[in-house]
Amino acid sequence: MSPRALSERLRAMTEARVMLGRAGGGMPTRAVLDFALDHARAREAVWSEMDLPALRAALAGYPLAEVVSAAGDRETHVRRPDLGRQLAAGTRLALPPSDLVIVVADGLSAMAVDAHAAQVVHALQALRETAAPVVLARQARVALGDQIAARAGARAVVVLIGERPGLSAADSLGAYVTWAPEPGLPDSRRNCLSNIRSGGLDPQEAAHRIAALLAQMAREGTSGVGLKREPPLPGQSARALPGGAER
Amino acid sequence: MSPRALSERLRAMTEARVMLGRAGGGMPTRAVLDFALDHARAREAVWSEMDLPALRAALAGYPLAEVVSAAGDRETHVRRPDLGRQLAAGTRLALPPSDLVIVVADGLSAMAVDAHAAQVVHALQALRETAAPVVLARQARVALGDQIAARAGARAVVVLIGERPGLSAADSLGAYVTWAPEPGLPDSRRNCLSNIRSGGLDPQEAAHRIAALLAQMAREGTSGVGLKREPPLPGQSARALPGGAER
Amino acid sequence: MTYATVIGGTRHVFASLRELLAKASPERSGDQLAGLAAEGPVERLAARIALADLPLRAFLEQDVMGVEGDEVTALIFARHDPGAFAPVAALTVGEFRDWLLSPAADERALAALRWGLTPEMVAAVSKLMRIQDLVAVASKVKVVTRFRNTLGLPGRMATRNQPNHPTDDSRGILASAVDGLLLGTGDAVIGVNPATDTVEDYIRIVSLLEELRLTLDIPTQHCCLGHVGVALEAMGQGAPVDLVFQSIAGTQQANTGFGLDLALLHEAREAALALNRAPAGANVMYFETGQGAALSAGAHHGMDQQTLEARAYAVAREFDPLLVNSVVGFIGPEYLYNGRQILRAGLEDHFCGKLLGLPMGVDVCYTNHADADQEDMDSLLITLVAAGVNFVITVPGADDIMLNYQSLSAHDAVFVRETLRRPPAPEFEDWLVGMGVMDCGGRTSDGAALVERLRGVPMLAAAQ
Amino acid sequence: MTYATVIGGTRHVFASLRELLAKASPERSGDQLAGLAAEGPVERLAARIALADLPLRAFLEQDVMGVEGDEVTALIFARHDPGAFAPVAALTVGEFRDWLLSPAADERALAALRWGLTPEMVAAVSKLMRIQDLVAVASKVKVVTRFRNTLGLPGRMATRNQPNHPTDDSRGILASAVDGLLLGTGDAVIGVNPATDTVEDYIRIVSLLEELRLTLDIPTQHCCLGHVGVALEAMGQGAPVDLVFQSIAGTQQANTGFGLDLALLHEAREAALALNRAPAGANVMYFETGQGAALSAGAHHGMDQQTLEARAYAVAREFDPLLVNSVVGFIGPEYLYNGRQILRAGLEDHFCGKLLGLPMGVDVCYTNHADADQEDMDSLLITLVAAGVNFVITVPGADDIMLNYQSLSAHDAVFVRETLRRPPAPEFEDWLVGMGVMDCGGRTSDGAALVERLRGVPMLAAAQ
Ligand code: B12
Ligand code: B12
Repeated sequence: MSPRALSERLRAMTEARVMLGRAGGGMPTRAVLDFALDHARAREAVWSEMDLPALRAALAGYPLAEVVSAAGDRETHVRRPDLGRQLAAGTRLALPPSDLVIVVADGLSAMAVDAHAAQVVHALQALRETAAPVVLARQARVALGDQIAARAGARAVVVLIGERPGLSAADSLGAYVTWAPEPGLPDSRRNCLSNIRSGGLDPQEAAHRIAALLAQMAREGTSGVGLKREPPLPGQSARALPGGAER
Repeated sequence: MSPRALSERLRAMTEARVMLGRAGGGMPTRAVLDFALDHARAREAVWSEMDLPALRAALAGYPLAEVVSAAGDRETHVRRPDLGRQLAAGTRLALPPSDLVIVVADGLSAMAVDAHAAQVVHALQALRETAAPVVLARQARVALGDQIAARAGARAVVVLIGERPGLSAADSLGAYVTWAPEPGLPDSRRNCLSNIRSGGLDPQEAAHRIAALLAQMAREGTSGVGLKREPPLPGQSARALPGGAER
Repeated sequence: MTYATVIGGTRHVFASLRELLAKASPERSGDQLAGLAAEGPVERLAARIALADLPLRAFLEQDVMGVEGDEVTALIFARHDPGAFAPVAALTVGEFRDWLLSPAADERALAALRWGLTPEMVAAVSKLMRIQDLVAVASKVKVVTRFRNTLGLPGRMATRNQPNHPTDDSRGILASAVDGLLLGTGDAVIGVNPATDTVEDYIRIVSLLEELRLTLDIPTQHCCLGHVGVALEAMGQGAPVDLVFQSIAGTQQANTGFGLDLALLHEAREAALALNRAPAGANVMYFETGQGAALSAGAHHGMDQQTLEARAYAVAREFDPLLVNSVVGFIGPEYLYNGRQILRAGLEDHFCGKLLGLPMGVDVCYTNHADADQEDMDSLLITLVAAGVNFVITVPGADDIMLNYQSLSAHDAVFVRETLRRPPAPEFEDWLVGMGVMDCGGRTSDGAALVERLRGVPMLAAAQ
Repeated sequence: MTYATVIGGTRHVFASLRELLAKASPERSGDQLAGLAAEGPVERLAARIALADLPLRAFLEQDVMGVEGDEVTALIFARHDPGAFAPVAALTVGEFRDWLLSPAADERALAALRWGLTPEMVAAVSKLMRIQDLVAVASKVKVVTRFRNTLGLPGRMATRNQPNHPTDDSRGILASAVDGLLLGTGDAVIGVNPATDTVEDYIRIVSLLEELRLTLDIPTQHCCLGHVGVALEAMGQGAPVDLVFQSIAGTQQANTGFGLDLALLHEAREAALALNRAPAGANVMYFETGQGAALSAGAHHGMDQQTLEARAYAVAREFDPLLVNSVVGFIGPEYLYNGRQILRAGLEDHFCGKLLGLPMGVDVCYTNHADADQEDMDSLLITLVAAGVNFVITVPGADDIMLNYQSLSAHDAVFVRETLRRPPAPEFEDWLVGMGVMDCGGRTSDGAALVERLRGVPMLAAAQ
């Protein structure tokens, strides 16, 4: 195998930044500049805000509400996850009664929400008989969903949230599903699907898995680590905690 | 000479932090903590604001005015010396006609102004026949005095300004004296007396030297590097630029 | 008991040792988030002055955390060796700092002191130390561990080759591992964080790494960083497990959140030793820690994150690990806000771990929501090397495409070898020279022999 | 001529080479103050991308500053050696970075390149380099200079002993100088910044230092950092002047503000050489520079402060100096806002100076209105040592009581010797060992022999 063939082969095997070459002991200028550009983009993703008009238009077909967390602004949101888990003081929320609430939350990447959230919501609603209300939540952490669902009296909540942006993918969406949500629940009471994005988990497929999870949760009356491991969903173990991968 | 005697001798010879001892290759804990405390104080001095009520009371006997520079606040002042040299937009300044204006400016240490400015002003006014108007200037750099004096139509300006605080002395006042001040003058057109503080140049003595400088300037019709070097003031050369000490 | 300092007429009072430690900590977003941080520089300094005057033995007389029945606290007290403590028993925390910097605290004295120190003592003294002090003292400590090679020898630095992949794809993992080998990384371990969490995947991953190791005859060890419980099951099924990994924290409650207790770790270690894959007396455990882990789990019990981190080291040293590293900038800015906080924390972690006798490495890293970049990592790496760090982590191009954060690149390891002149473990160094990855002068080369050998790797050969 | 890059559909245009250089600079308060900085990370990156593609020879075809008749510009063009430039003549700035990092750019190649490079080329490439790169390349450059000892030898670091006093009091200066000697500093120079500015004081100060040197037989040189004009007068009066000092900047106008031109510096150098105080071929000049000096004097002509700084080095190298240092954090936060900016600038200055062939030192320092502290200085010092800095400045306890700023302490030099293992100049090292300040292992000792010898210093003896 020639070094060049090897190089091409390895590059074809992964999206990781393999075989960048080197300038003596350092990275080649080209790789350094590419990296810097990706970093600038990933940082932009963190500080970006949701495109509310576009989301409102895309989700106009469902009962829709909007909330902001107690974090108020982006800087506070990043530093104070505790505030991102609470609704802003004085938040009023009027939702039609429903078994499920879907929360679309900016999390750490509004870009991810702009790119994939509507698609997942549509696919998920299509699998249901009645449309579930959708809540657009800004400066929001996963656990904000518990508060929203509790107010709405829903039996389950799906939080579609922007994952912290990576250098190579800044638009990765996470789905956190919780049965019988109430404020103060630990993360071990949820289940998680991650990496919903192009090149990752497909939005349609994600919606199917969420629906399957919801069905299982309804059968077993719980979610999170308490959920039975059988049958594992294809390619995604339902056993999350403890015993998951680290970090 | 015993090491201990040498140590004491050296310490008596200077206020510098000599003979601190050492912990192996590092500074002893005591010296590290003392240093940190002095640093905290010096930083406080930078960010402190003038005690206006006290200064107003102390200087009540003279025509008094107050201005703020275009820098507006402390953070801007530190980063934008250009703004600290201009009066805030819309500044109105009504002063009685006078040959001299005295500007008391916070500069980089309002503490220095609080501690020594009134004393220098009193001593200086005592050497004059009529009281010169005094302007309290906040977020001010040396060159702000040029603008103030030009507005007041004064022939000379004395700026008493807080010098950047050192670790061992955070209350050091500088006096910058300019003849025929006008906006845009270079620093080479001024003369400077520095280190007015306890342990440095005495305020009374400083006032005498300022008065002497003003008299010489009036005779020669200029200030700064153009001022004749003869006769040098005791302990302080009148020759400032170029040919001064470096930095 | 309360502690107090008077500064400029103001009396600063600290209600407990816990509060004193927290307020003496450098400015840090995690402690602010927890509401434990000093109000400003002056209160912080007051706490440090009080801390400097505190006798070291105060940490033996009081349980700083004060939570009844915590098994980590119990371990700390049970393992404390008064004989080892004797040389410093009479010192205050401030005097202890001076002693650590003095020539009296040489390699031998520091090694003898290990079990005389508690994590709280070590955390306390670190709060009085400047970056320079953390470097100077840590660089005097030698912690050597062994598996298939020898790690921690003075003047050397090892690397973990971290070939993560978002779906644990075998080919993806292999490609990244090979990329790292071609740049000379992997003597500490070739270790994969799995994205999935099944026993089957775990076994597939370690088998893949085992095959790579055997095919290329690499004098190193591998690891799948799955949960210790999964590792136990995999070992039960006969999987080729070199190192058992686990994330650990400094309180029992936080460890419960990680799904573990000390007994489980003991069980796993016994199981790994029983596999007899390494020479007798080898170290078979790998732990990761990180400031903020306990707070993130709501299990910090009012303690500052750095003291908790040191307590995690007390857990680690119970198991004679081959490798321990802090993932310092991984969790995010709510715990360490920017490059400056990450740098300081990384050096503290390294210092505390080393003093407690651990083979400390650091994951020199940051996330995209933190205020940090490659420049900060360069500074941290250079200072850590000066401090004698045992190993660092590298991923292809510094970009972990699975965990969404930036660690070092294998290029950074080349910089360390060539500019800072820290070669890898000797056995691995010989292998690199044999493979043409490194020349005898320590300079990186084209790895011609390795490229040749890679023909023997089925997944690569298949492509041709 | 304009330069442009398209990023994500946006076209970023730069009107001139001057603008391109400024916008490619890292975030820096001084460039923001001057209104030259990039608007944000994306524009900065666009500038860097355009800069990476720029042929190096563009800097020969255009006068970046574009000010008619500037004598610094004229000097730069006059001294450019096309033969020396040949090996890199075909490269772009980005390729030049890669080449600098490559093994081809070894000590010999870099030495041969010196006069082929202009300051603008060096500034340009530095803007594409990470901290790590600045360290890696600078550490390959060796610049050795000599007076009474040999400075700049690989693996060593020298120190300036800076015994300033607010009123130039002889006893105060002496006390601080001795404090530094007892901790082993002063091989680069024992150099006083005078507070006063008369020829009499200048002569008194150098005479004092000369007496100290002779009494203790120190293999080093001394300096009073007065204006070059004062130095000339003092030499005329027969003062014992080892080194002639001057602050310099990168534009003619800024130098005029400092009261000097190239002719004056030539005159001073001739005068110093004529004193024959050093062996033939010795270096007799000492220069200080610092980012922001030109802007502070309103003489920056729309150029970024780092490019101007590199231009100051073109002035310095004309005079074969023994020592050059940037006073990096001295002027204040309006030019370098915080520890991070100071760190980066210090390493850039060192890198640029070294590539241009200068014996670069750095005044590792900050002021109290900057957002910086000792921790930042520790990081800067450690990275500078990794980069092979020729010397740093030390004052008693890190506190300069005359200039109101914090530099390093002599303790920091001890740390460098003992932990980072960089001994001082060999002649001075021998002297330190002879004086009992250092033992043969490089460890700092009580200086018993020096204490004894100090009896011979009248001002100290007088006290007994
Ligand atoms: C950051 C992170 C963490 C942090 C969370 C704390 C923090 N301060 O953010 C830490 C390091 C503590 C962590 C721990 C774990 N994590 Co995690 N984590 C991530 C990561 C890298 C980003 C998450 C994110 O951006 N969230 C969005 C933000 C805006 O929401 P947030 O409210 O701030 O974040 C909350 C959730 O992220 C949640 N969380 C984090 N991890 C997990 C895992 C599960 C299963 C659940 C239900 C919730 C959860 O904790 C946060 C605080 O409440 C993802 C990777 C990814 N691509 O998403 C993996 C990821 C979500 N984690 C994973 C795992 C397995 C775990 C652990 C179970 C590992 C273990 N064995 O100990 C633990 C336990 C989690 C818990 N809180 O109980 C897996 C989940 C796999 C799956 N589909 O089930 C992922 C996808 C990583 C991977 N291996 O690919 N994690
Ligand atoms: C900072 C500083 C500088 C900076 C000023 C730029 C800046 N960004 O601040 C730099 C490094 C450029 C500098 C240069 C010089 N300085 Co100077 N400088 C100082 C220092 C350390 C602090 C000044 C301060 O806090 N000002 C207060 C702030 C709030 O006001 P500002 O408007 O921001 O500052 C202005 C003045 O400070 C003025 N300035 C600075 N130095 C000097 C010197 C003279 C003679 C004059 C008239 C004005 C002047 O320049 C600033 C910008 O306009 C003082 C030491 C001290 N203890 O005060 C020495 C000091 C004032 N400088 C001194 C000297 C000699 C000089 C030089 C003449 C050295 C030389 N030979 O080249 C030059 C020329 C000054 C000029 N601008 O024309 C001497 C003055 C001695 C005397 N009594 O005449 C002092 C006292 C230092 C010492 N040796 O003890 N300086």
